[in-house]
Amino acid sequence: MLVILLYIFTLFFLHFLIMALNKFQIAQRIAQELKDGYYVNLGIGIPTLVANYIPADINVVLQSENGLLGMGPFPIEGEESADLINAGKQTITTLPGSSIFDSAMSFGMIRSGKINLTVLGAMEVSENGDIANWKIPGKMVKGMGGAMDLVASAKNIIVAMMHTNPAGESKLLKKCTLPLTGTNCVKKIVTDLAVIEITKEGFKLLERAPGIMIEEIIAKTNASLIVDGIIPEMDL
Amino acid sequence: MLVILLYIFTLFFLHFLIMALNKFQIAQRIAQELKDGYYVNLGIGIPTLVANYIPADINVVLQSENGLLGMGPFPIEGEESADLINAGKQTITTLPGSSIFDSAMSFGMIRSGKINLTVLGAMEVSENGDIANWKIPGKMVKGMGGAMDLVASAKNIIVAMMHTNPAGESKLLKKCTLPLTGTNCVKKIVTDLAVIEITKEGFKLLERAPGIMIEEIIAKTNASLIVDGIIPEMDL
Amino acid sequence: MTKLINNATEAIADIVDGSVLMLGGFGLCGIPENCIDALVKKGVKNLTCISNNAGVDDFGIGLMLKNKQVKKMISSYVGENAEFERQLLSGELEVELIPQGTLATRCMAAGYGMPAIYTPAGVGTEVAEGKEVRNFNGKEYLLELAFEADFAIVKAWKGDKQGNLIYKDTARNFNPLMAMAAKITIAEVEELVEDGELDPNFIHTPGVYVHRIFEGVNYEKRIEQRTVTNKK
Amino acid sequence: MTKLINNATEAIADIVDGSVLMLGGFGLCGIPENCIDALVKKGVKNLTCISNNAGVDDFGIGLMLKNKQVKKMISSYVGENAEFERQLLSGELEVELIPQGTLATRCMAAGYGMPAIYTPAGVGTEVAEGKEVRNFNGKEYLLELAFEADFAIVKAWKGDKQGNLIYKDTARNFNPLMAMAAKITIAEVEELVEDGELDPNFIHTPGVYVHRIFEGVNYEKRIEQRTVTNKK
Repeated sequence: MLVILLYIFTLFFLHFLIMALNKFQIAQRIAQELKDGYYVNLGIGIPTLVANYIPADINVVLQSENGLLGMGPFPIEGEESADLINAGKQTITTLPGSSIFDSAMSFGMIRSGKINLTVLGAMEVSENGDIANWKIPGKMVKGMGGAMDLVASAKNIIVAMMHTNPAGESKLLKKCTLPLTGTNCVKKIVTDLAVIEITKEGFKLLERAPGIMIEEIIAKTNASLIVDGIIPEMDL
Repeated sequence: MLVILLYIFTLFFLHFLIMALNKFQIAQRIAQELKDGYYVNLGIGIPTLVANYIPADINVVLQSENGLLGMGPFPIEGEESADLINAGKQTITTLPGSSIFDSAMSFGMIRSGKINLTVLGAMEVSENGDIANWKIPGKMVKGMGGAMDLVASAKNIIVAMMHTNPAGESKLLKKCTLPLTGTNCVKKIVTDLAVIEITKEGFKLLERAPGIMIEEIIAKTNASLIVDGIIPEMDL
Repeated sequence: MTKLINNATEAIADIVDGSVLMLGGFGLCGIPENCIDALVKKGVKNLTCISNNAGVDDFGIGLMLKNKQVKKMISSYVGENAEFERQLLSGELEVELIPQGTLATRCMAAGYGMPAIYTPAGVGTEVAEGKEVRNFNGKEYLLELAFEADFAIVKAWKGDKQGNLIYKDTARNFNPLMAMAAKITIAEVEELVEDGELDPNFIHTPGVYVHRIFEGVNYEKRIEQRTVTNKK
Repeated sequence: MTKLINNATEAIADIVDGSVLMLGGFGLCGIPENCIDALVKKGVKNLTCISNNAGVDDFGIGLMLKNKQVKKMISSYVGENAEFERQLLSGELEVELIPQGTLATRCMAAGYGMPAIYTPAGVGTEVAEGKEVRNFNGKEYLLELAFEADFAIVKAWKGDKQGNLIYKDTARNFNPLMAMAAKITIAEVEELVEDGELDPNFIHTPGVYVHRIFEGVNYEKRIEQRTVTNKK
């Protein structure tokens, strides 16, 4: 009993020590980028969670690249259908005003820039906006799915990822080391530590996670970081 | 009264003198080229008439390039709809099993060779299968419509036309003089005088209209005509 | 943010002299009657119109021609129009004739984010002049570029507030292709329905492509060639 | 001439060793279960399969992989399959990974008689290696060729004797694209209806593209990721 209490206390204490965002908070911060009337494609992982934080006062339509506009929430137990899934192969629902189409039209609307925002995860992002998120040499490669199409065409691409990999190495680099998914395409990165914009001059720090020092962000970014004026904390 | 009788008699007499086919008979002869299961696109003019002679024992599906497979007959008076027309802008009907699609898919199925036979009219056809049917220099040009797409893609193209133009000049030539609609595409020509195949060696006479002499066909064809063995009369 | 607007006048308010328009329809079938009327009333000039046909003298795009609003027509077939012929022969009107399948596919290419397509239509003809000819598997094709248009004006049978559209019978024709292809897409519909009334499985134009939608009025839906039979 | 056949065994009778197949579906959604079972029973080998995914170990194309019938997979994503991974790492299986939109559009290109398309997907990546890169309006695109396949095997919700097909919800995915794209198209449907029962306005695949059709049996329609909510 005492051990458990001590454990809980330690977790609680750690929570204050480690002010970095968890994946839900990253999703929450990204949701602030949504605007009324946006059509949005959310990738698998953290990006999917963004759907839970869409402000109630705006209307956002989610696209699933397997052929659906107007993706609704998971179905009520017992109402799930094998014929209605999202690109992550999860059972979902439609909404009033949804539309269904084939994969060519789905990527057609992506390619022609009709999707206002794409949110996806990454293994590496470089300061010129290159992204690597599909292949690690030497490991089993599962495929790029729709990621290459999305990053090659979307007007606005936000990457949701941890600032460093499990080995503690920065995922923000001067140049990606892994095989690329797309080039010069990422516009913004939201990590557990910061919101960073990709400008012509490179990474530019926009916001810090609550309690995170600029020095830490600089230390964990393996490229130049433009820090211009006062950097506000994220408003979560 | 006597004048009228004389007139009718003259017409009757002329009928025997001029054994050439009328446009209905040309359509009738072309209908013999249809096979069970064929998807067919019929151009405006004589080709449209082919629909009236489809043998009862075969199933042929008519395509209208404005976006319909399974074109039915003209509607019963009072049931015509402005929303249901063929490529000649005539009111038509659908049939059980019809399908409607947009113009891109319509020409998609034409381009990918799914239409087994295209029948269209022509102003000139050359011995290598070139066709001219859309433009006369110096005259108002109305446009090629879907003809260039059809002749560039259809697997089997039959031209329905008079053997000579109103000035009595052959419409079958060594080389077309008018601007081309397509090249090396016509497979067969059915005229008021003959059925002619286009072979690698040029025009080859297959059949003559009832009572028409081979000499007349040769005389009215402004190119070499291969006449190989006995040339049967058309069986109408 | 709503796509729903009140009428054609509002829909075309920002169409200006020199705009490039796509207009749906085949002959007089499935044409955006309300918007054409509004364009005639507005009197914008020097328009480039991409449309399979050019209407007849007193209906469809013919009304805009009569009003001398059209600088250039890009079409596959432009018969049935005496005023058109007069303007063309007098040099007032420019015409670019394009094979019908090429016209349709250049719209689709724009909507699908493909900068160009290859088609065999027109190879060996004057349509090929100045164009890249390329051989694939022994057959020659022309490179044709995707259209770039400021506005697509389409007519649908039903639509909802999300901009989802369905078309009736062969009034579909070029409408869904043009709806995908322009910077701004205006849809006029015979019947505006609530979101959820259209089955998501049977939407012809997903709403993402449509920027403005309104329920049209007083559709004439003129028939160009009334052909009927007496047979029962 | 009828397109109607009795069952999957009949449908795939002329598929032989070395055939190039397209198989519809996204994940396990909308896959031609009956034909896959028949292919496994028939045991044809050295197949090239064009399909967005490769099934799971004990369902979908995974069954053909387990049976060592597949020489090459052409897909966009091939996770969720241990046997697949084993064969790939051991060199028994060849895999060509293609961006999903490119995969879809190369099918469409075949169905639309376009020999190739231009897409920006993969520019600057290893997908671009050996491919033509072309600049249109300041943006770079890859030239990607239309697929050539011997058979397309698709699964639809309903179909009629003319071969007209409709799909249900997101089980549509690649099915209508592949249905247009091969030399021979085989469609298995959950429900075969009489000609005239399907509204001509809402056909997803016109019958002209379909060569054989049959009503399938015993659909399992397995769900890969069952995600539900308790909220009402």
